[in-house]
Amino acid sequence: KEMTVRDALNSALDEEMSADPSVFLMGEEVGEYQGAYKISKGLLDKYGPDRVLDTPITEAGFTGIGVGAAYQGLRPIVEFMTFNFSMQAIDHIINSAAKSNYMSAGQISVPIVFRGPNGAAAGVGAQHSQCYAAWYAHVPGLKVLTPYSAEDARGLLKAAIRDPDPVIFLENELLYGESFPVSAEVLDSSFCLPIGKAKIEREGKDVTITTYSKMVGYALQAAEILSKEGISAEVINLRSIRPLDRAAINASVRKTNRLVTVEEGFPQHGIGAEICMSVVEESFEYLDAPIERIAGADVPMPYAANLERMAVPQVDDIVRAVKRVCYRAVPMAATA
Amino acid sequence: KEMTVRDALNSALDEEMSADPSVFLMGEEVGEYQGAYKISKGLLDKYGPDRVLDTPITEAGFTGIGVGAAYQGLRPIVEFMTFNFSMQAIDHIINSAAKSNYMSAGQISVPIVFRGPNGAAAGVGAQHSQCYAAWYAHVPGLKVLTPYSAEDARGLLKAAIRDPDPVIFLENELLYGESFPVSAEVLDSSFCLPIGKAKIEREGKDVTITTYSKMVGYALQAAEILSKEGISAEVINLRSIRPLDRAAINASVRKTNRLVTVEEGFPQHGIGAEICMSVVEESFEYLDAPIERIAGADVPMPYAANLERMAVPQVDDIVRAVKRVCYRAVPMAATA
Amino acid sequence: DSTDAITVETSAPFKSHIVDPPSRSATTSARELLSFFRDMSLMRRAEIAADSLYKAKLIRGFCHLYDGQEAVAVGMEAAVTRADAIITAYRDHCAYLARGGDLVAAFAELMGRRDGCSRGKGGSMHFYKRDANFFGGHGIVGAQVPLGCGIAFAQRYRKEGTVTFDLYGDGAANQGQLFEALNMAALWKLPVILVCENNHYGMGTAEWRASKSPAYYKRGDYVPGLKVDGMDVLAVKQACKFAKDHVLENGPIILEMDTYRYHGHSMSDPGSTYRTRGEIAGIRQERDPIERVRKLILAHDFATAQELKDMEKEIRKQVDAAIAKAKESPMPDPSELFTNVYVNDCGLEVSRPHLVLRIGPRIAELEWAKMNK
Amino acid sequence: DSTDAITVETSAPFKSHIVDPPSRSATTSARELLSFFRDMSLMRRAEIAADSLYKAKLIRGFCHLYDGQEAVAVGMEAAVTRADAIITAYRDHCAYLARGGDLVAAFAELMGRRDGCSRGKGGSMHFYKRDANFFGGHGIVGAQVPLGCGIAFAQRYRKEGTVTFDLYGDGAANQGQLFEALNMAALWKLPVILVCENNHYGMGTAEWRASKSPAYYKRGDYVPGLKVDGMDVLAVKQACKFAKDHVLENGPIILEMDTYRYHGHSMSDPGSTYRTRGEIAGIRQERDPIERVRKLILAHDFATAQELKDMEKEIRKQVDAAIAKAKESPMPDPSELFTNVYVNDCGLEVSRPHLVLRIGPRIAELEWAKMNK
Ligand SMILES: Cc1ncc(C[n+]2csc(CCOP(=O)(O)OP(=O)(O)O)c2C)c(N)n1
Ligand SMILES: Cc1ncc(C[n+]2csc(CCOP(=O)(O)OP(=O)(O)O)c2C)c(N)n1
Ligand SMILES: [Mg+2]
Ligand SMILES: [Mg+2]
Repeated sequence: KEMTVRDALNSALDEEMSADPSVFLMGEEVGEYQGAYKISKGLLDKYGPDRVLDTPITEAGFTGIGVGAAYQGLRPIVEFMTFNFSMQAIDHIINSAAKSNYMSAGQISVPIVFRGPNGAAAGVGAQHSQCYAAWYAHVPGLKVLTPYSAEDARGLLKAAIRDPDPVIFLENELLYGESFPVSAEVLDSSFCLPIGKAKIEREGKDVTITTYSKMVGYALQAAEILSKEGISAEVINLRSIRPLDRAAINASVRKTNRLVTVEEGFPQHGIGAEICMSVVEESFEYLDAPIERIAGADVPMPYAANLERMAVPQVDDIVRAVKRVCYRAVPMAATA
Repeated sequence: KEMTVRDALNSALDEEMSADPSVFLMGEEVGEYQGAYKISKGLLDKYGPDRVLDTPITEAGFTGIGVGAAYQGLRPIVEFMTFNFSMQAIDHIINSAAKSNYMSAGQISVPIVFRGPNGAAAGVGAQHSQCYAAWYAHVPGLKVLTPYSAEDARGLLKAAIRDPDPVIFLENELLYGESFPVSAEVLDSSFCLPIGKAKIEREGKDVTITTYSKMVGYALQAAEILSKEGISAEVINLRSIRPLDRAAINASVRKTNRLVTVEEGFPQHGIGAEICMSVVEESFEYLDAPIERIAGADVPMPYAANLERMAVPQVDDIVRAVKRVCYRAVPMAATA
Repeated sequence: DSTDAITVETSAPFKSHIVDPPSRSATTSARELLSFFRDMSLMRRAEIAADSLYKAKLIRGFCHLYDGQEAVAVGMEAAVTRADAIITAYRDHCAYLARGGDLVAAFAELMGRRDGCSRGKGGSMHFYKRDANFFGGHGIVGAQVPLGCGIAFAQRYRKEGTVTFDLYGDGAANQGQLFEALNMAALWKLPVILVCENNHYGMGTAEWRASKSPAYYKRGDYVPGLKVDGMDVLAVKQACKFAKDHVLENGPIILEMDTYRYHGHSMSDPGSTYRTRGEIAGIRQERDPIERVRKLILAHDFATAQELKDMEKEIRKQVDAAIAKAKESPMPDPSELFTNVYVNDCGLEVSRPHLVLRIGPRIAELEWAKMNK
Repeated sequence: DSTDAITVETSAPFKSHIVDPPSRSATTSARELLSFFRDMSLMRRAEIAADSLYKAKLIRGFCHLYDGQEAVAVGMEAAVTRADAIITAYRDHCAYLARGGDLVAAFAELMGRRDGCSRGKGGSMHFYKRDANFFGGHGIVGAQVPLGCGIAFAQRYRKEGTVTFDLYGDGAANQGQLFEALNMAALWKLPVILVCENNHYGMGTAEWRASKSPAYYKRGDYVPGLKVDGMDVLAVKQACKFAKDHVLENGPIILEMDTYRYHGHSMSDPGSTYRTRGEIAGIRQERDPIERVRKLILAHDFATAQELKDMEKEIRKQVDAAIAKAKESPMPDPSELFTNVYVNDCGLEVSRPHLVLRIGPRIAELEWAKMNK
């Protein structure tokens, strides 16, 4: 059976709202409009306006309200139309949500989920394309999840809603319409994935590729191409950026001895940098080649199609990087 | 001659305001109160209320106003009482300031400085102690400066004010009262430091320590202790986190073959991670030992003195880390 | 002659909040009315053409059309000079045109081409015209409000005697940063006019569902306000003239423009799930800003119906020609990816080996493809 | 007996904004007045003791004292039950005490000890008492306002019939998030009372320098408000009772409490550069909340002057004893550094080798030092 990421998210919301009356959804256009990207389709009808709340365009205010409701023990799901708008509310995410359990020595826990599309969409320009994975994963007190497939989307969203701590749930607009095969187990309403565990999407022995969200698909395509050239790449879907599954990453690198990190966000202080550090900290002596980082270009996202394509990693960038770490690089200008 | 960091900042503000009538200062308590930390002492008297503006406690609003004024060609200096409060205004820093020159293809430049104390002070708890260096340095379009000494403070603040782009200027409250020797050159009103260049504070040959802000002092103390044990440490004061002086870092590591990174902020996606990545990218084959990262603890800042002390790096942590990368580590529990 | 002053009553009296409203009698002329007709018709046509270009996949991403609201941009422009500043949100094509923006540059930007007003790097939401004091084109709801106050701050700082028109929507009107900026604007007497373009919906949310009090002209509390028929270009002009004088003297004022967007919010919104087709048709019928001016022109015999039709045909040709020209504009040069990140990059460019490794070959490829085409 | 009702006029009539104000006649009793006297005196004494502890370097960082404002905390508490919620900013010691907080836990927290109400991890600005619905203790100006609306959201969601008192200062009153939250609170009829503790200064900034309109009870525009003498505990109680009923029925209301802080903003502020000593002395003389109650008690013969003096002596002893006890409380255990970051850390603890390498030895040292002490 196949399922789109959109349906995976929608069904996870539906099931968790049905299972726990303290779960509610708030955000812009989540109700009557059925969600700007239709993730919350049907939920207003089913759960009514007390549990599916259309908010004004006031992120700081409604995020603060969500966090306050979580202080009181409700389980809010706050949708940002895109994560770019979470910057208006970021003080509440960091100072009001992430730090409260610590400051109160465990008195005020904050079981809340912040979710919405993150990172580059298509043609939406500099203010609507930023990836916030590295920022949020920098901060203790938060958990940061980055689903790729329908299975990830269902299992991780359910885990996030059930989790007692604040969770940042970073979706990808371009994946919403993508279909993935799903097993009966994944479709079961009890299905849930563990937070903090990566998934080996494809086993390999020559090189490890770590990535998350949409880039998992690109890495898998690259691995397919590379396999035809005799390079066996192991693709790790991180699923969780915080906690980061250092054990899985290091185990893979100890096997393959080579690493390429792939991310769509800005490079400096990004996901790749942290993974590099964690491998240097734990598996330095296993590395047979320098680690390669593939990241978004270090520029605001341009609108023009050709520039945008250069600004985000492409499959052939991954292929080339893998060849470089495997010392099979071809000269720069003459690549396929 | 000696000068405190406070006086260095104050004199830099004074000189640049005197040199350029388009420079003005705005923020909470910068005027009549002379600054919450007295950095702007005397400026209201000297330049009047049109150029030294006390704002209400509305960071989003006054930051937006500052950025708008910069669009029009003024050179605002926006003081955050501490950078923790910049989160209320971060959308303007990122989306309105950092990205405008790019989105407008160079029509709207944004010559603005955001400054104030950053990171841990003493005993101010979780909401008032965060280091924002890694966050801001993640974002293209921004420059991020981190002065340590009075020379840094003067030279970099003057550079920031004269710079045509948005600059994040991260001070440290605990350094304000510290005195440093200053040369006549530094005291000259034409003095200015280049943005993007690190400073080798102490030369050495066995190991490189990279750090910034208050931790530079700790690293120098550690280097002193280490020198007595026969280890010669080179201490790099980064001064600028973005652009990061990769050339200086890599040149030093190619000489010493060993690296310890030190930062006060949270570890994940931090400064150390990026430096590690950049050394692995450029100087992998020169490394004789895994890179060690010393960072703030991965927890919100606790209030209690003993916990706080553990949460931020101490001199002996640096000493121990250097010994580890020089393979001179002593067993864990029995350290000096 | 065509510049002779005539007096026309605005559609309705202005409603006001803690200020005496201006008179309903607006002064205009044949020449002005004809230019209003031409400018608004051009905007209308350009937006409809953008709709088609979007459907033909020549415009990507978001695209927020302004048809229905033309009287606001045009009436405002008639009241000010280009030394005064304007800033708005993402629904910015017509604000750009009103400031004298080039039609080819507008379409080229929409299609991401090198002759675009932001050289293809900004896109639909990020039009600017710095030389005419048009400051964009902002994608974050509400953000432009403090930015506009900052522009006014600079105007006052430099004692320019100019003002800023700071546009935002009914949805944006609830944003906290607006209240923060307004307080400072009032404390510092900034010459800023907050123009709330109330088109009655923020995306799919009707004003009353988003605002406990949708009386936006009163929402400044201690700041005066006027409610203006934003479908009547003369009322807009009258209010903007009044407001400009007011703010130079007294600091900020709010103008709520009662207007309407015919299209959906952006291209993915059919615009008909949260409002009835009847509602849209009724407004077109009774309040359309272009038809209002057409009637005035005809009533005063400033032109014949046929002459106006001809003008519209002319405009259509002009728009088509601009599009054809814009389509010929090439994509931006690949090197543009890295320009304009900074005015002065302080050596950052050379310190990004990972990007050279990744993007370098692709730029090389593109150069090669260009040479072989 | 001591619970017999008496009627007392509040110091002044309530000023009101779009709502009929409650009556000036407040009901109280000997018992209540004596408890007000006791509670406020205890708070006063505790804050003065905190001042000394700070000067003795036993309290670190910031420390915001509440003396002068006691009538707000105490009067509010008298109007509600512990099922109702309270949230405030960093000036939170007395809000905690009013909620039944333990004096030893308060001082232990101020000194960063393990018996502190946040086990020493929160500090002066981050007191909580979850079991009495006291939600802190927030350091970011204005942030507690939407948070409090969220608590009220949960109360309404669960149909609890309880309300939230959401406290903020005159400086915070300009924060945009307040206006955002208030709009939603009004749209959703949340049972929240916004209590603006107007002590007339936000740090060194007088209200009129920070607010174009310092009439904070009117700043809700479409939300009703009352202005209350915040130095008159009976007026506070009267207003809070009224407000609680109001919000359960109608949604939010704003109560502006006209009050005063005797100390500087925090410990580094002498509190005398931006206001005159005469101003402070005048308020102490004429409006002190404790003296007002003392006079009432004496006027009604509910106690003698000497009995009240004895009570104060008693309180002083109680505070000293609490401090002595708090001083004995040890520092938190080093392991506390890593607890409470998460409720469920999903294995994060084990994946931080750099921290084990760095902090591990220091924890080991501390353990060793403990064992050898
Ligand atoms: C802070 C923020 N939140 C959400 C969005 C998504 N968004 C874009 S436009 C819009 C509706 C704005 O409505 P209004 O202010 O009435 O302006 P209009 O589109 O009607 O011109 C929304 C929710 C955004 N761009 N920025
Ligand atoms: C967002 C933010 N900006 C600035 C500060 C620094 N600060 C702490 S308290 C304060 C003054 C607040 O005044 P007011 O709201 O009147 O409360 P009061 O201290 O008088 O009780 C300021 C500026 C802060 N904590 N948070
Ligand atoms: Mg609208
Ligand atoms: Mg105050």
